[in-house]
Amino acid sequence: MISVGHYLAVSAVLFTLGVLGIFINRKNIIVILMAIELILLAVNINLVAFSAALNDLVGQVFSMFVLTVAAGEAAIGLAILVVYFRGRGTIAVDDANRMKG
Amino acid sequence: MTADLALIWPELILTIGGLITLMLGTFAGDRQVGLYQLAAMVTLAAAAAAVVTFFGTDTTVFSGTLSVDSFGGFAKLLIYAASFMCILVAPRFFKDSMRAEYPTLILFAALGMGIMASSRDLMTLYIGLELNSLAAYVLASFMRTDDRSSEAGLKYFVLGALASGMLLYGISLLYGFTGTTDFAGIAKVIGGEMNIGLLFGVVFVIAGLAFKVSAVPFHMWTPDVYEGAPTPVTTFFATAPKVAAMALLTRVVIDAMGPAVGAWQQIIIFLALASIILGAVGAIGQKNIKRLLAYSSINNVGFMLVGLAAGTQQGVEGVLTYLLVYMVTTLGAFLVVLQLRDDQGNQVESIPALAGLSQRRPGIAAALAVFLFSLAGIPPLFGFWPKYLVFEAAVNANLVPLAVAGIVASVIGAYYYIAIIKTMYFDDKSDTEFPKGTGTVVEDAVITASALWLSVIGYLFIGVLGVLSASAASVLF
Amino acid sequence: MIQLIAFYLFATIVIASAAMVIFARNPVHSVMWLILAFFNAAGLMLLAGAEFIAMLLVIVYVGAVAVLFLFVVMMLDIDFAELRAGFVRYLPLGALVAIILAAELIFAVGAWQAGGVDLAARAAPAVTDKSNIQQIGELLYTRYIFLFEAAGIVLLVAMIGAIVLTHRQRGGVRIQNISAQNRRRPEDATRLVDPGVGQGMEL
Amino acid sequence: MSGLPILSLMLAVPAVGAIACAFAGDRNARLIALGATLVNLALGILMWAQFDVGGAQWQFQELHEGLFGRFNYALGIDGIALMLIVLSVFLMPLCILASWEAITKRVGLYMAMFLIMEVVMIGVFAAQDLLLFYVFFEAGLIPMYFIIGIWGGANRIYAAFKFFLYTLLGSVLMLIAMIAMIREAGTTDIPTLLVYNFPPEMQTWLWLAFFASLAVKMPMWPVHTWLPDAHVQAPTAGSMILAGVLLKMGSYGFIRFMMPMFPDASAQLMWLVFALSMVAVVYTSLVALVQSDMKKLIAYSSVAHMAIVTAGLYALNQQGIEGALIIMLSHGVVSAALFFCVGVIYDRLHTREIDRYGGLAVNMPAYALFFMLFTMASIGLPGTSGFVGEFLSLAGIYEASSTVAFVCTTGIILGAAYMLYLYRRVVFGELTKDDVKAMPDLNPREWAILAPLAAVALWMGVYPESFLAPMRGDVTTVVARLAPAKPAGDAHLAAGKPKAAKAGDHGAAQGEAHHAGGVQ
Amino acid sequence: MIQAIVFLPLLAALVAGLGQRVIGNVPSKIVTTGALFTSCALSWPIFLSFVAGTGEAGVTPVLHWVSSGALQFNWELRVDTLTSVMLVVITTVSALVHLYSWGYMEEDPDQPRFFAYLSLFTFAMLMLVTANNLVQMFFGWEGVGLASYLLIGFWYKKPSANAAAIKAFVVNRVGDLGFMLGIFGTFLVFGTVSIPEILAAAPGMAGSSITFMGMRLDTMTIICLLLFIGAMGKSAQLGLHTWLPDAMEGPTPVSALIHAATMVTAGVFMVCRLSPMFETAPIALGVVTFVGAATCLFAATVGTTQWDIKRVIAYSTCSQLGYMFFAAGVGAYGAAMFHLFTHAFFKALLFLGAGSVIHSMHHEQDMRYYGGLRKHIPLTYWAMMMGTLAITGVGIAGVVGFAGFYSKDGILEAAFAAGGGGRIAFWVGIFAALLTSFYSWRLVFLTFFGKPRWEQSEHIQHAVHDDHGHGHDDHAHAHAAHDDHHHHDAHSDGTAGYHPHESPISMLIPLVVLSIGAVFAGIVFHHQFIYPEEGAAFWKGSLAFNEHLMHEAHLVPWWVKWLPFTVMAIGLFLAWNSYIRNTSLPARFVAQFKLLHQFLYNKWYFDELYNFLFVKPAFAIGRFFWKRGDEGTIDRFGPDGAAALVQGGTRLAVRLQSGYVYGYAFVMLLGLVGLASWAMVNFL
Repeated sequence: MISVGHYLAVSAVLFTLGVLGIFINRKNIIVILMAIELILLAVNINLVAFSAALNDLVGQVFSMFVLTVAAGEAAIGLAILVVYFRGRGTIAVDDANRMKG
Repeated sequence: MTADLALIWPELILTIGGLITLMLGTFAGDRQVGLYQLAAMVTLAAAAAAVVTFFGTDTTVFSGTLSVDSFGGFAKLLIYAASFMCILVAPRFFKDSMRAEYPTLILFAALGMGIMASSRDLMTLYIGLELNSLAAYVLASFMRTDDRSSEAGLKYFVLGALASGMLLYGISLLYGFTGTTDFAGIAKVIGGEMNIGLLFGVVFVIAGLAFKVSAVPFHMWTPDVYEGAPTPVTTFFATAPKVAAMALLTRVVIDAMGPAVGAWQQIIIFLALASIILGAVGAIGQKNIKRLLAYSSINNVGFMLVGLAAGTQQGVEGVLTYLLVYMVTTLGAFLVVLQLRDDQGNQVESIPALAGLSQRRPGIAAALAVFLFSLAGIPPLFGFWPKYLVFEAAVNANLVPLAVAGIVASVIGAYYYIAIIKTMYFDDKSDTEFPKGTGTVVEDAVITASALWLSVIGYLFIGVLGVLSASAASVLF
Repeated sequence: MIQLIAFYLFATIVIASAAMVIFARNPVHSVMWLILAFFNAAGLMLLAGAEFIAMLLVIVYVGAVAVLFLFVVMMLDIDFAELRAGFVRYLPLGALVAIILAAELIFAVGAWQAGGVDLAARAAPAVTDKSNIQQIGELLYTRYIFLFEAAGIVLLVAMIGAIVLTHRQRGGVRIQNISAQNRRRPEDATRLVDPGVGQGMEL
Repeated sequence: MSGLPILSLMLAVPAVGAIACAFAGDRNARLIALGATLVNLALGILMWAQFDVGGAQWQFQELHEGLFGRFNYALGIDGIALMLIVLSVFLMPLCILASWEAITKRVGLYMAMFLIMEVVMIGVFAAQDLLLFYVFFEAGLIPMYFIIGIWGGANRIYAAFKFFLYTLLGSVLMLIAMIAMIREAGTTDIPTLLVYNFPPEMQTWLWLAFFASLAVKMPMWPVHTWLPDAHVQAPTAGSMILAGVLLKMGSYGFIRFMMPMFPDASAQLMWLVFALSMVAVVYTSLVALVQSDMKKLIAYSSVAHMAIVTAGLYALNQQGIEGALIIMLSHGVVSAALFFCVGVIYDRLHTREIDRYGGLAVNMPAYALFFMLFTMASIGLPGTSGFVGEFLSLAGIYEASSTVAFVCTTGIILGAAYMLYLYRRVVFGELTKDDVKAMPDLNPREWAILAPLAAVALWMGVYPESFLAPMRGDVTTVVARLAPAKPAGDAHLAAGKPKAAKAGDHGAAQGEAHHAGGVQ
Repeated sequence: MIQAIVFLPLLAALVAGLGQRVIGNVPSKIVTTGALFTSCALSWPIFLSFVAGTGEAGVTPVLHWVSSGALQFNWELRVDTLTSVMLVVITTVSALVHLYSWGYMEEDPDQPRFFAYLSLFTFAMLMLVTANNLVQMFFGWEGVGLASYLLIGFWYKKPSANAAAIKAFVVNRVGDLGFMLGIFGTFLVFGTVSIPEILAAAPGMAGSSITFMGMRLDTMTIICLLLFIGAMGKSAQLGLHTWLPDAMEGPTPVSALIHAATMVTAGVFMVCRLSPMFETAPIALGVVTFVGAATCLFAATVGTTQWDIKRVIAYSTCSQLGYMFFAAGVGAYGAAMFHLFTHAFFKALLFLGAGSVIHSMHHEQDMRYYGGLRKHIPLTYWAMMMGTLAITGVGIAGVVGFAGFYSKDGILEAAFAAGGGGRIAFWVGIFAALLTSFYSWRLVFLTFFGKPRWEQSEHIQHAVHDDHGHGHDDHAHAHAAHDDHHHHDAHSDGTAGYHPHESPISMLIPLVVLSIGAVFAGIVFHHQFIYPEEGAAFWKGSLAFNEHLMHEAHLVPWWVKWLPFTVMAIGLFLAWNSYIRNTSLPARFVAQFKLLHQFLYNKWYFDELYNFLFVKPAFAIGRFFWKRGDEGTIDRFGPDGAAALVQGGTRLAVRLQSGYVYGYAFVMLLGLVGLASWAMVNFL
């Protein structure tokens, strides 16, 4: 039988991959945005799994809100990326270090 | 439900006001700055008034997802006031690129922050936080043509999203291991036997929120974003979201995790000490005043966390007082920074350029000196008092080593504050001219008033502040 | 049993495609892998009995977000030849830390399995006589109405944000101004000149 | 007259003056500052006259409860505070006069800072609320930071930073201790805390925390290194007030807080104070001997003098404490005078290098006379203020430990050596250098500063009763408070078999000896 | 009356010192000298009343001084026999020195200052001797130290004078350290610093023990020794004597007043004043005897080799002080005081006489460049002769003698009679008397006899060649008169053409008066001072007069009484043999005993030793503490170290803030993992 633990394990791995995706990548900001989506996906799996296990719908409602916000976030993220690209002509992560120290 | 609506007037006013402002901008045009600026400011004032009318109520609305209480009220007043100031100073900064979306976004951000401060449910927490964050990302990159602004927005966004991912993951764990998203419910469960899943939930949630208050090691975005964002936006970031996030963190820690002191206290202590030390150390040698104020905010957040670490009502009172004083000081400091323009009218952010400022602009130099000494917590400036309160709370909670370490580290912090004062007062004049008349009467008045309040007059308000913060903090206990 | 097989299938593909998302050199490929991951995640949710969320995932993520990504990737005129995967110096250390994190997380969630988790009363226990979507709808419009509205504002902010950042008033584009056309009078449009002899032409 | 809130008035006058100075022109600022300080001097004298010696312990009390919410605006003085306040208000007009011509840039700000300084000093000594005290105690950093930083010498920035951060670091630990005290005792009222019995093990920690702060302020070896830098770089009047009053805040803290509030810890840790004081006396005196900078030399001598103060205080007996208090007053006058003496010639030649001078006795005889007087007072010549204090405190120290007394008394040898060596190099010798030859003798303004200082230095030496009487009762109180915890002296006088004892004398001598060896 | 005696000099000093600009030079001098003569005139009746046995001891309160707990002391003036002796000594010598200075300091531009200092000194000295408590005595003690410092350094332009002044003060301070500790100890033990009370209680403390610096010691011994260290400093006893010869840098009247007659005897006075205390501490007395005898010998040996006329007298003073101390040490306080009394006259006389010589020799002090002065300055010569006769103790036992004869013989007899350590002291004293005789006569012979050897003197050459002189009229005349025959006879008679003149009358009067004292002080007063019965009646308990000992002293064998005179004669012969008869003898002697001579000539290398042991190390250690301690250690590891640490932290923080998003994310992740791991570890 599939236990909630299975889901949680999958989600944990997804989450880790998402985090990894944010900081191992030097070249491409857009992949970072996708990694963020992965993290949110992991959370959603978590919420749904718990919801199922607890037999409680709150998790699913929450999951829906997360989806909503994630969509908004993606929009904003991409908009910022576009602005950034217009200014710099690149989306390499390595180049985004005008401010430091 | 309609009865509930009667209790969320501030949120309603902000929403409607935000929409009106947006409309005004759209239909009257971005040139009608006065119009939509006024609309936004009136909205905030009205919302603040609404908050005041609810001060003292302690109830929840919408099935317990949102609370209406003095704690939230206290935070909201600060948030609205900060937002008000940030709208007030914007037009002079943005000049031609001022647009109605700016006050609109601030209003919605304020709405989100209000929700954060009033939330008593993980879901509310998340929505409020994201509402604020999304607006904030946009605001950070509001100067589209400025590379630094867009880079700031980008960094803020990426790291913010990562942080909200952590937060969400923590939330999901908390939900899964308690079966509820309600703070009170979580507290009930968490008071029982602790398990590692819950513990991770606590850690992740605190980490996510630590990002918002920019506590070390989740502070990395702060210097870059503060530097890159347009100054009025930086002013905003340094004040209102700090208040909201701190209030939220306090609420989560005390309300939801209160019974599991062992689980979060050490984390908060770590964050506090790390923030105090790194904030202080990082600030040294900074050449950009906005960047320096960013480190200063990290440093000050550390002190607030000291109060929070105590976990007592006294500690929360200390945090609230700290927030108020910090906000006034920071606003004042940024108002001064906004006035620093050279003879070309360009904003001056470089600290070395401030050399000899006290002879060119004695007034604002004196005010900035007051703000900086106050941030450093040197008596008789009022910045001392909240520091005293948080350390008192820590000592009374038997966290003497924390208090000692924190207060010793505060001396490092004092170093960079007095270094700027040194630049302004001791050094010979720099080449940069600072013509007078860069501020409006209102700005000057605000600067003067806050400087005076922070010099010694503030001490006369200790009683009032004590009553206010006590009534706000008592809600959580 | 079939559920179990399906679970492992979905789980494996989710994880594999997620890994590909971050390791793929070409961002277009990444988006494709992302879409695959979403689909399989939706499968996982179906298995858990969350039909609505599963569908939402497909519609919102695949239909909107992923396409948006693809759109942006295409729109930004990126030189794909240059986009070799460059990884940070401390990748090994990063990977190690990530593995530790994953291990800890898995260990932590194992606690749920171990039982003894003392749970609070359910706020909204699922019932069997209503469909999943109906129950969620009821919850959304009653208990979470405030948050629902707030989420709407979040989207509004996202919209405003996206517009304010990317919308450009393009100079040099002539657009029809109807009121100006209507206000136009002959004297504005024509000019009477009386050129002298030999002065009419300006070459 | 008793209804007059004289302490508040003394705080208000310079505060208002400071604000006025900040906005006034150069010339007016000087006049305002002088006026304000003179008014305060008058008030101080009035207060001294009104002070009821032998009356209530706390006089001129003012209390506005809850004015600051959590703590009170509580003022009041005992004899010790009275004398220190009088010292402060006495020095202030002289400091203003000393800056009259030396300070030419940003005079308004300068005068404002000095007046704030005066508020702070009076506040520190008059505060009867722990937190109020702390606020004043710390507040002194800011004006001094400006004074050193803006009007100081070449290396002023380093000195200002060192001064500020060093003393701040010390003070913050005291704040933590204060919080713990308030928590334990439940009050911020100093008179109440003075009789509160803290648990002995807690006392130790509190004592150490206070010590950390006050030792820096004093300053005691080895946390003294900020002082020479600060003095060397500060303008003349800054050095005067720094040496004259600010250092006394530290020793005031010793007698006001550490000794009566933590008697057990005081007795237990007196060895620490003794050890550091002994090192300081010898160490800093030797360092002073080799200085080539006049102000640095005097600064090091201050450290040595303050070490005798600490040792005297921690003799924990009447003589030791009263002696230490007199040294505090005396050093306040004498070191201020010495710094002014340096300032006088600094104003003329703009160097503090001892080697640049020589032979001043020829062209500046009046100056030489004053300088000699203060030099002698500094090395504790009987008849000057320095002697009474040193003698009493050393006598007190001897009762506690002859070894400590011996080491501290070597300070009088070394003190004589370095001060006379300084005097010789500056004032004596052949007048050869042309720029030195051109230096005129004291002008009336300088006379007006030095003459009162000289008069007080002699007055204190010949008739110290004026100064001792108001403090006597308070010292007795402190001694009585310490008595239960105080260890016996190291003399352990044991009677022998008197060979030629006359019957009558024997008993009397024994009784007296016993008395002397025990509680004083 | 006693107030007038004590405070008139102070008043005069203030008037002359502060008011010199207003009232001018001559009035300043008149005021001070007049005040001193008044004091002197008032003192003699007091002294004579005690001599007559009618004087009553008494204490006159002046002003409250200090009261701190049990420690109370006031300004008081005590008059008793001991004080009265000192009063006349001080006021008389001081008055005469004031008068003398009119002439001696005539060409000095700073005369009011000099007279003010002199008067100030007199005041301090009077305060010392009238003290009724130890602290006031200490006041006077330090006060005379100050005056001594000021007067030694009076010619402040001379580096050597300044150095000598500082040395005098600092070395005295070493003694004062002991004095102060002694006072503290006294207070601790007796609970008072009032002298009569202490003396009354002292016997009761005999045999008690006390811990001092970790050592368990006899109470009275340690207290007395500490006090004695003070006395050693002030009275230039061996070990703390180094300042006295250097003090000769001061003007000669100062040497006469301070460094011969009065201040340096303060130590003797102190021991006598506190004699009942010392009587309870036999070990301390032994030390006093020993130190006195050693000083006596040491100074006498050094005195035989010095060339500077003032230094010879200075070592002589040192030596005579040694006599006084070992007299006190053996319990013959009366004899000590008597020698103090007579010594004041003849030593002041010698100094003033030397001053007169120096004055006439244009400030040349080296005896090698004197010679044959007898005819040129006869009055001075005779005065010096009286002084020398007095100091060498010329007299016929039991019949008649000069002042020194009575007092020195009294001491030696008492020492012999005391037995034990006293016997050793006696023999040392005898040997010292031989040396005294030798160096005193050597001085006389070198100065007044033989042929002039002036031409080698730079001072004289300077005087002769410099037409302007120092604006000194007499000398200007001398130059003018002798310029013409300068060339033909200058080198032949050794005078370099210089003609010394007898000093002015103001300088000669004191010489005459003191000569009278030097001749008659002994014969007139020796009954009162040292005879058993008369002595007891005279002293009236103001010092621990030991009737028994003085009685014994009169009963010593005849050879003991004659021995001092005999050795004096031997000394005289030796001096005559070396410096008149066979003038090459000293050089041969020196060549023979080079090492010994070097040792003596260099004053037993005390200065070099102290320089090596204390002065150089003090500076070296000071520099070490400053550079290596304060700057190298405390600052380096303290504030600067902390600052460097913080700077390091700053560099780290700045590096951490790399600007790269992935770096930031990684830090966040590390934070998260760290916190989670920590929480987990804590939980497990």
